[in-house]
Amino acid sequence: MIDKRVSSLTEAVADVKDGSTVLVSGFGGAGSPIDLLHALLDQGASGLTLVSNNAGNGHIGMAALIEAGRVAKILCSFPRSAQSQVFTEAYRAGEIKLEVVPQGTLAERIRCGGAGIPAFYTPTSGGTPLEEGKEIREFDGQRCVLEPAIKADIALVKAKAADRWGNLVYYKSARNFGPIMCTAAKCAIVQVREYVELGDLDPEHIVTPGIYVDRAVLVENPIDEEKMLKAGEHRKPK
Amino acid sequence: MIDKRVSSLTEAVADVKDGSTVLVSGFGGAGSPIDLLHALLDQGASGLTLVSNNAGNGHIGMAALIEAGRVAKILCSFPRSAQSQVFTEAYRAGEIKLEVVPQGTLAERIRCGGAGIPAFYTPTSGGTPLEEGKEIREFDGQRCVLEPAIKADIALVKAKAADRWGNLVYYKSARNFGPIMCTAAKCAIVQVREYVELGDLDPEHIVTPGIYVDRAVLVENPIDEEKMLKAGEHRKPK
Amino acid sequence: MSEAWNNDQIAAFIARDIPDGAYVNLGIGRPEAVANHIPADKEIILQSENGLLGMGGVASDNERDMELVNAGKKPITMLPGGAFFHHADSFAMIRGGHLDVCVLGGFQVAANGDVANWSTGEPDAIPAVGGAMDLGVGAKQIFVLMTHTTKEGEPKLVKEISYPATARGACTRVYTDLAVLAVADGTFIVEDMVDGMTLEELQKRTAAPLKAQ
Amino acid sequence: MSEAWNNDQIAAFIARDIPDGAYVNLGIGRPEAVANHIPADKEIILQSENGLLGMGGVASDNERDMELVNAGKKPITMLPGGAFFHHADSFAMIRGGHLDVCVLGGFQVAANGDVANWSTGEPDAIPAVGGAMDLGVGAKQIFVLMTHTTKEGEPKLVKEISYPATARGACTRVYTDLAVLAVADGTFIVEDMVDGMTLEELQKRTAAPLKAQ
Repeated sequence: MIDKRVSSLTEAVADVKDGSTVLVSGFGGAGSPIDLLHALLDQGASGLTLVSNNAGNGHIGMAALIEAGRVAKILCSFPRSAQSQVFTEAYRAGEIKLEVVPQGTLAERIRCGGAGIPAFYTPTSGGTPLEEGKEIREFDGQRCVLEPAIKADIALVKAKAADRWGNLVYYKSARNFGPIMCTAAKCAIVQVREYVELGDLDPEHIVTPGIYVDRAVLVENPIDEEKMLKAGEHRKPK
Repeated sequence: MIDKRVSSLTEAVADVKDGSTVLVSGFGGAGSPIDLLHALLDQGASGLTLVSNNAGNGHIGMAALIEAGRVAKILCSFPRSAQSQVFTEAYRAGEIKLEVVPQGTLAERIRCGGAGIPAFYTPTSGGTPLEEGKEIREFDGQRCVLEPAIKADIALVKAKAADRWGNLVYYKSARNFGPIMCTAAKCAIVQVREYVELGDLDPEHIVTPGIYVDRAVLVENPIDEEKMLKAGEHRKPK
Repeated sequence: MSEAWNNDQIAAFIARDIPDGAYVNLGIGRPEAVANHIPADKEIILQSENGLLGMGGVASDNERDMELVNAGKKPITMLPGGAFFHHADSFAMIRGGHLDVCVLGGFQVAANGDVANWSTGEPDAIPAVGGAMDLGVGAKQIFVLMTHTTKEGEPKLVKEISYPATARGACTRVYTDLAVLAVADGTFIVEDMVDGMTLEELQKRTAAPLKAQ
Repeated sequence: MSEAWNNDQIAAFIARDIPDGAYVNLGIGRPEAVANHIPADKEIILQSENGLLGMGGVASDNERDMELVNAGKKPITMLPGGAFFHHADSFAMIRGGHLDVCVLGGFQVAANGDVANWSTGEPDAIPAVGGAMDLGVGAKQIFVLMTHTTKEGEPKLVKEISYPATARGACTRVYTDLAVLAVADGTFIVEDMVDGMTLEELQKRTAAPLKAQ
């Protein structure tokens, strides 16, 4: 019998290896798997490459991983925010590498990683400094760059509900990178606020079919990122 | 006020021009916009390039267009079926050109047409006769071919329901090519069985956002392809 | 030699060899029979390239809905937990390596895993490939279900395919009416044969060297 | 010359110039104000690159939901008819040319339509591009909303951008605190100016030739 549900956050991330590439869903606080990130912090894997839209806020989530020295590199579209000091300091100190990728190119590279497309041409970043080092080609007079797929070892994703097959639905703008990240990782680990019975999700409404999900873990009351940030909480490895 | 709804099939296809490239949804009978195809047959446009998974059955829908001499070329993955004699005869008589495209490559080429990706590499068809004439490149030891996006003038699509913004939901396996075809055409024309009020479709469940739809037309009782085929009906231009 | 296995018997062998929890696509035609032989103690999730995951069996007359069909365009049902998605998403699933097994019909399989199943290469044939090439490169394992020889007795297991390729180096197992074979390291390894068949007899019907397990 | 226009006034001009029924993305920061000035007789559908179409206004305190945010990560609402989708679908919409207008903030705009809005090119700056480059190549029209000059009085409308490009030849209209300009055929064409401003005075604040309408 297929059952993707695991009993704890600890179990969900137990086998993440040093040096793994980890996709992290979320756009700002919406859809950020903070609980899974903290489980990973406690688990101890290091030398990680993170792929996410941002680079973490305050001293929690991705920022806590960076602060604990676990992150060797980050690929993101926008590492700068009002509360991204942890990343900024690590970057200026040369402790972390950064690859800035336009947001749509980042999304498409991840989708292609899951879709078996090794590379694609896009007009985005053509004629800009971000085209440097990339293969350039014109299509219909438009300057395009060749972009490679992103594949990962792990995806950490936050969704609304899962059934035992791992079928997922999301919640409002927390959907963002979740669906594509589940497809591009060898092991997609999803925290959900709710388990539902097989068949409760309408087949017309499932956003991520269970084939893309390896583990689902119930977090009924996920960490409220905004509240933690306001409280100035520093999350350290346990 | 945005209102994508038009009052008749005739109005929906009134301005299709000779020589247009037309995407046609459907996989077998599921999702085939037969009513729109017959409206196009009556409208009279010729020299069409059709893009669809199949090449029509019996003497209705795409087969009726081919039989009336309106189709110059067809791109599809599987033009052969128990009832594809109209296409077969036109092809053998040299009256219609054929480009056979692997089904997944066809789908991805259409998606890329809608997504602003001019071309992508895929392992599909690498090392087979269908790679002929295409640019070949190895990625991670895998032989890949470069495939161009497909963009079209018109998409003819069948969906379940639309609101006045053109938001769409589909019905079971009739979804197939519809969502991607709506994105890749300058003018996406959709026949639906039902109109719903704006706001009746849950934003979590909308499959095709209205931005991709230009015209929706109500066809409450669409043509039953199977019944017409069994009856051996020959649809001729009116 | 006793009688050759019929398609249902072959399909049952395949169903036996597919692991519990596997995601599987069954090609149109002969492979469809595998769905009828999945043991009750296994949960195997069937994908259909027209946008279905969690496909059930063939629809009964009162379930019949021509807008719910499989890749062979036959009306089918869905299991609880099933999902619908569009064609680009479906082939992202296929091409992206998410299916554990795809069972294809075949014209020829070569000892290096090359599969030919879409065209006999006759000059007047209407070419038609469907999703076979995508499945061939995408699924983690390709099982081929076919007769061991053509109607004319020509071997279909060969050193090199002479028909146009569907996918190169893709086939991992072959199930014929006479034998079950693994394809590994450029060789056919015989795992099972119909009762009374000897390796020597099977070799006579096969155009590539066979190896005993 | 009378006072420069404030951001709300500029935003109102933009809202006036966006046609009824348009699909529009508003960049983070200054452009967000355009949403507050859409005339009641126009239906304009706002897209947000984090997967929303049919965005409403900023959420009130009791509507506030941090899982429903815009690209600027502010809590917002949705209109009836709105839809959610994932990031790859959102940027397919953007890159695929489906948005009629995108309003971007800007550091510099050149007379050939080149836009710089993501980096001042300072060597120690943390590079961060977000979705600006995708929007720059994707939307049918790019409107840039910015001050006419920098705080130090340096012109931001230039012959050639000196800051790193966001997109080439993309900008079609510029709305500043001093003027409204079309960008066409490699020239800035002045359509409107603040009261009392002359073309000559505006030219002094602009590092590319201006043309009267």
